[in-house]
This record gives sequence, C-alpha cells and structure tokens, in this order.
Amino acid sequence: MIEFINFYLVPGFAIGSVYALGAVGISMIFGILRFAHFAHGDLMTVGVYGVFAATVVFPVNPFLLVPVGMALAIFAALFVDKVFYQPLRKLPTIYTVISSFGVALIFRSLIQIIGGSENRVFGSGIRPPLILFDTFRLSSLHVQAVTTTAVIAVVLHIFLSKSMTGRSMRAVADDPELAQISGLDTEKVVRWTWIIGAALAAIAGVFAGLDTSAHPNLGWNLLLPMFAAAILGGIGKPMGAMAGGFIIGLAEELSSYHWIGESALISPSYKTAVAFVIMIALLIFKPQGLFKGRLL
Amino acid sequence: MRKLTTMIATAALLASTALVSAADTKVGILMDITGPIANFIPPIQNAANLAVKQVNAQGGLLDGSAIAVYGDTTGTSQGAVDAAQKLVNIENVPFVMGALMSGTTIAAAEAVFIPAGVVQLSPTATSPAMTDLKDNDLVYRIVPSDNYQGEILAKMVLAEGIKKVAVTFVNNDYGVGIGNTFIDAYKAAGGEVVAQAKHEEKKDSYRSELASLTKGGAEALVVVAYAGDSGGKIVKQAAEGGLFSRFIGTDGLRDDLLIKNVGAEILKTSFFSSPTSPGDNPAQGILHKAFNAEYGGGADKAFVDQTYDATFLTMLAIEKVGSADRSKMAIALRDVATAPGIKVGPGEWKKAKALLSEGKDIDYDGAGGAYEFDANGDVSGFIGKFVVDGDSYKQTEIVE
Amino acid sequence: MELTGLFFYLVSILIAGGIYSLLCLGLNIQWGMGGVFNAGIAGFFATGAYASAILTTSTSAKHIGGFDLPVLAGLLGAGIISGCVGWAVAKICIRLKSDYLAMASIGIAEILRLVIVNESWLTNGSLGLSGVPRPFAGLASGRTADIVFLVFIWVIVIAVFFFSQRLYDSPWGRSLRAIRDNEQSASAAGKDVEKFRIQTFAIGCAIMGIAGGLSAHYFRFLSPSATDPLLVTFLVWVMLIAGGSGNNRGAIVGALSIWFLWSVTEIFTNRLPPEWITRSSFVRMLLVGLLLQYVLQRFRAGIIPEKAPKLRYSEEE
Amino acid sequence: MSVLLEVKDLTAGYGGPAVIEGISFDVFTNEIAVILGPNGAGKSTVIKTIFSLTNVLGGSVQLDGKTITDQKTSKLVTMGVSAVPQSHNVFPNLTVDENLDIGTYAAPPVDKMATREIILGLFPDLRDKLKQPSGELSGGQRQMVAIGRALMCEPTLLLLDEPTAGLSPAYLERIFDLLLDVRKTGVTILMVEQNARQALQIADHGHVFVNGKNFISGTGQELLADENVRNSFLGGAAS
Repeated sequence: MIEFINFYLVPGFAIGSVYALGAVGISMIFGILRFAHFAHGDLMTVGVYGVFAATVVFPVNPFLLVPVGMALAIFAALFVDKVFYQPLRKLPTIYTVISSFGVALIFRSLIQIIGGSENRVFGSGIRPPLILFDTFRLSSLHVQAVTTTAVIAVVLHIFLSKSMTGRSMRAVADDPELAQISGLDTEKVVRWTWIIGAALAAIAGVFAGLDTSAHPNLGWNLLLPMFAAAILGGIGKPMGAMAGGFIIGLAEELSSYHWIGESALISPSYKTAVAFVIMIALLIFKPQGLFKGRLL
Repeated sequence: MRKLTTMIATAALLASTALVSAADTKVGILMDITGPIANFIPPIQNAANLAVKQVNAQGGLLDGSAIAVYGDTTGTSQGAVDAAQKLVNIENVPFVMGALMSGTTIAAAEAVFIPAGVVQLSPTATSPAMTDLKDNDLVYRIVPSDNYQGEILAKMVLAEGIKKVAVTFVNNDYGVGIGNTFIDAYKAAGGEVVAQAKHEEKKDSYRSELASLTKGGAEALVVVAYAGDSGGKIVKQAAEGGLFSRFIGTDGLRDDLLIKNVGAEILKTSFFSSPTSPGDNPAQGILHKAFNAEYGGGADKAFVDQTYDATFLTMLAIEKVGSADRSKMAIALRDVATAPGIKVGPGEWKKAKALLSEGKDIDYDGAGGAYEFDANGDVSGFIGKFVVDGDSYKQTEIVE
Repeated sequence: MELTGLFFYLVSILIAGGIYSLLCLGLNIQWGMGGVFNAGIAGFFATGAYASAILTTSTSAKHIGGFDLPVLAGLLGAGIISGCVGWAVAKICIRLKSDYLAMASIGIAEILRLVIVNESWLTNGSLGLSGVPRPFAGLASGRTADIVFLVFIWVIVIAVFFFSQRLYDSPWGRSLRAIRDNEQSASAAGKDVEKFRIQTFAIGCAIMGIAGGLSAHYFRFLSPSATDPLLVTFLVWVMLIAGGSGNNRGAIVGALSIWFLWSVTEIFTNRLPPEWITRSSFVRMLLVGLLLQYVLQRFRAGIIPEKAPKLRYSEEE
Repeated sequence: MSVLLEVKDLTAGYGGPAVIEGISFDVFTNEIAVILGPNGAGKSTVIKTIFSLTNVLGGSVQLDGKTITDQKTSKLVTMGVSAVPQSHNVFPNLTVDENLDIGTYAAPPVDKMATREIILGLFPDLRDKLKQPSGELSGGQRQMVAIGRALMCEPTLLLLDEPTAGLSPAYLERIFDLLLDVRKTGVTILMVEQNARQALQIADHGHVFVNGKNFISGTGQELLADENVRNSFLGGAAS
C-alpha cells in the first residue's frame, strides 16, 4: 500500500499536473480557435528555456523566474498567432493544424540554434524526499507541482466563471457564431486564450524540466498525452482538461501496478498506449468528453 | 519568390565554391543531429570537428584542407538514406564517418553506401546485425558489438561478488542488445536476475518501473540506458525514492551529466563499463585535454572518444590513399588502423602525414581503443571498468 | 558535383518521391475524395512496411515468419494487412467528427508503433529486420539497382494513379464526393454514409501500406526508427495540401515538389559558414518550418486544384 | 411614423452567386415587421445581411439615416441592433444568468441590474432557472433566454430569425405575446417567420419575398386579406 502511494499514486499526480496544465491550453485553443495546436508542447519548451536563460542572468531559485518563461511563451504564442495562424483562420482547420506543426518545428529549431541541444539540469544532486510518518516519501517538487496546479485550477475557475473575459471565452468556446452575433470581441478572447494557454504551458514545462532535465524535445515528447487529456476532459472545457490531465497521468502510472498477482498489470512499455486507449474508448462512447465539451 | 530562390541558390553555390578550393577534400559525416537523440549530439559533433581542426592545423588533408560535410539523418532510416544520398552524390565525399544509431547506420549502408561502393565507419552503432551485413567489405565500426559489452559486464558484476541484480534497459537497439546479452551471460555464469524491465525512452517518470524492479531483493540495479535520457532519470528517481543504492551502468550512462544530475555521493558504490583502450593508454588523456581546452569541457561524454577516432581514421585513410578514390578506402582503412605499423595517436596528424608520405605503415591507436578490425569490419576491443572520482570517472580495471 | 552523382541523387529523390506519392494518393482517397481526416498515416505506413518485410525475409530465429515470399506477394500482403487494419479502425472510429477522428487516428498510430517496438516475437523489436530483399535484385547491382527499383516504384505509382482516377469518376467516387461536400443531403438521398466512409478509409490505408512495404524494400532494413511517426504524417498532409487535395495529379506533384524542397534544403544549409556547422541542421529545420508557412499562405488552393466542380449546396435555408 | 431601418436595392450572397437581389423595404420605429416567403426565398439572408454576416454585393442598409452596410457586426451591436439566430441561439454550457450577462458585454446598458429585472419581468419563467445551464432548458425557454440576451444591451432594433421554429403551438402563442410586450418597451422588431398567419396578426407590416426578390409588402391586415398571399402562403382562404 505504501509502495502504491509512493511510487504509483504520487508520481501519477505529479506527471498528471504537468499534463493538466498543458492540456488547458490545448483544450481552450481547440475550443475557441477550433484547431489542434501541435506547437503547444514546444511552447512549453520555449517557456522552460526562457526560465533557463533567466537563471543564467539571475542565479536565484528557478521558481522565482517562472514569470520570465511565461512572458516569453506568451510573446511567442501571440506572435505566431498573428503571423502564421490568423491569415489561415477562415480556411478549413487542416491548414492551421499543419501550420502549427510547422510552428512546432520553428520553435524547436530556434531553441536548438540559440540554446543548443544538450540536456540542461536546473540543479545538481538529488533532492531528498520529504518523509512523512516514516512511510510516505514525497518529492518536494511533486508537492509543489500538485499544489500549484490545484491553486491554478481554482483561480482559473473563478476567472472563467466570474470575469467578463472568462465568460466571453467560455461563450466563444460554446458557440463562436453566436458569440460574434452577440457582439463579443472575439479577437480579445483569442488573445486571452493564447495568454492563458502559453502561461500555463510554461509553468507545466518548468515542472517537467525541474523533475528531470530541460532539452529541446521536452515539450514535444509530452504532446500526445496532453492531447489525450484535453479530449478526455471535453473540448473547450479547461477544468475538464485539468481533470483529464490527472486521469491520464494516473492511468499511465497505475496501469503498471501489480493489481493482480505479482507482475505489472500492463507492461510499463505500454504506458503511452494506455492513455490513448482511454482516449479512443471515450471518443467512441462519450464523444463530448467526460465533461460535456463541444462536439466539433 | 522565384527570383529570390534563384538568388539564394546562386549565392549559396558561390559561397560553396569560395569555401572549397580545388585542393580541399570533403569528409562526409553522417549524424543523427535532429530527432530523438539530438541532446547527445553537441559533444559528439565537437569531437568530429576537433579532429578536422587538428588535421587542418597540422598540414591539412592531401594537398589542401579537410572540410567536414554533415548529413543529418533526423534520427530516421528515411532521413539517413536521403542524407547519405546527398553525401555520396552531391557532396561526392570519398569516405563517410557515421551514423550513430544502428538503425540509421544500417539503412544508410544498405540503401546507399554499399551500392555506391563508399566506405562507412560508424563510431557508435552497436547492433549485432551489422556483423552479418553483406557489405563488400565497406561497413566498419569501432565499437564492439552489443554482445561483447553485455558479456563483459556480466563478468564484471559477478567479479564484484554481486549475485542478485535487477536489470532495466531502454527499448532501443542499444538497450535491448546489451540488456539481453547481459541477462543471458549473467544467468549462464550463475548470477540471478531477480527482476527485469524494458522501458520506453522519453518518459518523465520511471517510478512505477522501479517499484516493480525492487521486488526480489536485488543487490544492485543494472541500467542500460543513456544518462541524458531515461538512464539518468532512473538513477535519480531510484535514489530519491530510496529504492536502490548501487547502480551498474554501461557507456551510455557513464557521462558527467549523471554525476551533475544526481551527485557523486549516490554513485559511490556504483561502477560502469565502457569500451576503452588496452593497458595504460595515454591517448585518451591527450584527447580529453585537447578537447576540454577547445570546448571548455565535455570530453567525458558518451562516444566522444569513438567519434574523434573514427573521424581521424577516416582522414588517415584518405591520406593513405593519396586521393579521393573511393575504391581504395577500405584497404587503406585497414592499413592505418591495424598493427603492425608505427604507432600514432590522437592529435598526431603531422607525424602520421609525414610517415605516410614516406610510405611507412602506420597503426592508429585511439582514445577509445586500438581498433583491430576483423573480417567483418568489427573490433573486439576492451571494456574498462569505471568508478566515480570527484565529478568525473576513473578507470580501475580493464577486462578483455 | 559530377553529373552521374547528380543523376543518382535525382534517382533517390524520385524513389522517395514515389513512395510519398503513393502515401499522398492514399490520403487523397481518404481526405480529398471522402473527407475523412486521417492523422495516423505513419501507423498504416509502418504496418505495411513490417508486413511486407516479414513476408519476404528469410527465416530468422529472432522473430516470426521469414516466409521468403517474392516481393510482389509481400507488397500485396502489405496492402491487404494495412487495409484490414484500416477497416477495423474505421469500423470503430468512423462515426467521429473530423477533428476527433484525427485525434483517434494519431492515438492508433502511436499504439501501432508501441506494438512494433515491444512485440519482438513479431517484429524483432528495436533491433529491426535486416536482409529485406529488393525486387528484381538479379537485374543490376550497385547503384544501377536503384534505377531498377525506381522503375518498379513508378510502375506501381502509375497503376495506383489510374486506379484512383477510375475511382474518382466512378459512381462510387461521385457518391463519395457528394458525402464529402454535404453529408446530410447525401444521407438523405439514401447513401449509406458510414459504409462509404469505411470503404474509403480502408482503401486509402491499403495504398499507404503498399507505400510502407516499398520503403522497407528500398532501405533493405527495417527498424522502428524507419520514420518519425508524426513527421511522416505531417509531411504527407503538407504534400497533399500543397499539391491540391481532391486531385490525383496534384497529389503526385505535391509529393514530388515538397519532398524535393525538404531534401535540397540540406544542400544549402551545408554551405553555411563553418561557425554554423554544428547548427546547420537546425537552420535547415527552421527553413523547412518557414517554407511551410509560405506554402500554406501562398499556395493554399494547391498547385493543381481539384478540377471537377464541387457538388455545391446552397448554404441558405 | 419615422423610418428606423431603410433597406434599398440590397443584393447579397455567401461568396457564391447572389442569394437576394435588389431587396427594398422600410422598417418604422417601434413597429413589428415580419418577413415572409417560401423556403429558399432568402428570408434569413436578409436578416443576416442587415447584421453584416454575409457578403454585400450591392445596395445599402441605413439605420436612422446612417449607412451600416459596411459596419462590423460587433459595431452594429453598439449602435443598438441585436439579433437572435434561428438555431444555436444560446450558449448551452453557460447558465441562464451568464447568457443574459453576455448580452451586456458589447454595449453595456446604463443600469445592468435594472435591465435584467425588466427582462426577467418579461420572462418570469427564467427567474428560477438562472443558475441552470441553458442547454438543459426546453426549446421555448431557450428562445426566451436568447431574446432576453439580445435585449440586455437595450437595443433599438431587434432582429429575430424564426423565433417560433420548432415550438409547440402553445409556446408559439406565448412568444408572440411576449414580442408584443417587448415592443411596448420601445424596441423595434424585424423578424422572419414561417407561421405567416399568426405572425401577420401581430405585425404592423409584412414583406413577402420570393426567389430572393421583393414580391409584395403591406400592413399585416392588408397582406392577410390579399388573395395572392393567401393562396401562396396562408394555405388558401382565411378561416
């Protein structure tokens, strides 16, 4: 049981919080701009490298420099939206999807040209775990990741349900045509979508980078499970995406627990497949996602 | 746009003619620069560049300079074939150093280099499948096949008195090759593998794999993976979780990055196997000193030695032939790499060039070994045992 | 740069271009004719590659098969197996709306990749299959063998092209386009929309499988690193969009021109000054990314747009 | 009576051929005007064109003497024009209260709470559903939410596209009664309707279009009495 909590449940929540923060952006972009944003993982990487560049200039705790990464990611997102995505907005979504794939290549190659492609570690040495009641071994980073994600979830929820911008965003995600007819400022909504999506992606990227190491493929490698999380939560439902992220994270980790007998239920090599099987099953049986997202 | 394209094209071609004068010789270097192993590439590329730089500083290649021409496989067979075609047909290189991954190396060899009759020397491809290629004596490598390191590692572990281990290996040609050989050899020699798990690259958490590996009370964890990817994460997460205290790794894990990542303290009792050179080989020290002087560190990264040596050997072979004649490269490579002959080592281009011009036979013994090719173009090599010493590694023993 | 070198480079571009042309033709049946959004191209490509390789290699102790069949039988098997996988996938997923279908197909491609990497009894896992034969290997040796293979590939491409043309103009193709352009009215007109879409998906996947098989025979060696799954999917989409979706000629032209651009960029980035040598590959990726944006913004209708008038429906009332 | 909206020689479409050609009519201040016609006559297109949702190919629309043909939809909302589309007219995942709130964003009313009270007074059914997602409401209630949302910005002109489509006869009557109440608050209403007879009974003016062209215009009573209109659109003789 202790083993289950320490090595399956808690890591599941930790990786889940990375997926959750990344999936929020994917879900909102999918809901509001109506395309699968393939550059979202690389947007995470952009944020991580922003933080990394800042730590070189100001050698303080990387957590204090996360705003730098967020700012860089937001700038990058708004820039590519303006230059690459906006001209394609009236065309079928496949154009924007392909364009975002190209943007992913652009982000990654720029990071590699400027930052080099080596692994970079934020801090040396292992972080001794927090030991509670002599049994629970928690990595302090995981605790930080999960609590930060929880706080963000609450703030995001308040923003989306109470503020004018938040409500407008949900309205556009619900029905873009009606939002236009209602005279909502869709461009402003689009802007905020990018700002929130990119900022959260940067935070997610930093957690992933701190947990292991930062490298140019960091975000790209996380992209597919984040998509699965966004779909699971229902398109255009940021809170659903959060839940979806945790579900995918937990499913990946828990699927290899020895539920029956001695050996892993599903070989850990198939972790990623578990996420997709869940996603596909959900798409077939409950296409709006768990939280009634919009049907495209 | 058309105008622009034409202009760029013309400018590029002009630039190329400006760079390569008639006397210069292109050296083909095929690497998996972008793609899945991009994060390992920079020091490896530096190693190749260092060799070219030293050659040019010490008299150049043939009658001019050596020019490194890179092909990027993008880490895929398809990209490897495309890049190889360009090296062979557009750049017209006489000899190709590379590629790094076994998959890309074999695909490029099968589809391009063997049909075109170009010699290929891989510094790192360890797949046993390369031994059996019908390659017309064109495909070489300077690392021992996976089978070899796996067997030696098994001996090493038993010699330490470790009778029960858990094994995890990365699910690619490198990990599976060494991992499976190790398990077979270890069991055959009386060791007990209490748990084993193949793992996927690029994941962020390996804690669940680790939890299952702890079952059975292994004395140590054998990790066949790269420090820059899953290997480093596994050691770190195992140490953080207090699951294992002793780690045994291969050359992929024996990387300064690992020490930087988890700290030397954790690795006190750990040891690593890595291809090395026989006896007290000063060549490695010389190379590492030159490398660190040039690039400010990183000489200890995986495959730096082998890549430098392969690039150096490539140029020695070209120098030996005396022209860019592709058909003579294979024999020349065997000549300059294998005994007998006057010994030359890393950085000794001037000496080698002088000897070759006098028609003397030379024998390059590199930082990573002596490189005596067998009939298949493989080397047997030596495997060294390394332990952590400060923020670097120290070789304590050599197993043949 | 000598002329024979240039010639053989051209041959290699046309071989790879031919493989991509097949993928594009397959995708064109799915998307251009049927409006089915398949984002798992790589999965079906890999399935076909492994099917053909396993069927045609000689027996091995390390994995299943080694059936030592002739290459044509291998390719046929690749088409059938990929087609069947496609059919099964379509049977489950075809009801999904376009973007969800895309996501599901990405997921399925990823699952197929994991199966290939992990099930070593079937595929020899990450160590790969070596000794995959080329067709008509006895006819020529060395580099000239590539010319034989080039002809072989293009015979298949042209055959598939005529097949697609026939399909496009057949009653089946017309119904398909009607469904693509307006699903509701087509289903109101009594077409079994779902059945049509499943058929399209399966036929497209079969063609992609043949393309995969051809690539295995070209490389002569097949390992999970044969292609980057997302990259190949993405490239094929770019090719089809650039060439003009809905048009078979456009699919081929798009495949050849985009592959050509993709390949030659490296020749230019290799001419960068020496300080850039370690970064030239990334400069190339950057260039490819930017070039793509240019194609999307300037050639959005495709180099050769669909000629047949679309079966328009009034958007009003 | 002064003219609020003047449509002159309006030709428009969706990028392809023109759907309406040379349409002209006037809407007077504080009246209910209804647009009638057979399927495919371009009725909805007229409404959409006034609201700048189509491509205008010729002619003009003037609101209070100002040309609005080239204004953006969002600008029109601030100029006092509100619209309710035929279907998908509420944000299903937003609560009723949030839906009403959305109506105020583009053109904030002077006193939001007071306007909300007036609207809830008009549609008392909505009062105890305020916290419910509007996607869970019945068709008639959704229509009320939609009209309520459109009224939240205190428009002078309300455009309705078939507000009674798909509603039960009982609800249809209620909606029409509500529209009369809405007019009492000083709003001018222009609507498209299929239920021609009932619509003409409450309408001040009716405009009939056929094949995208003007066919006949007149007061509600005139049209109800017109033989041509009766035969074509009202299902024969008046009962």
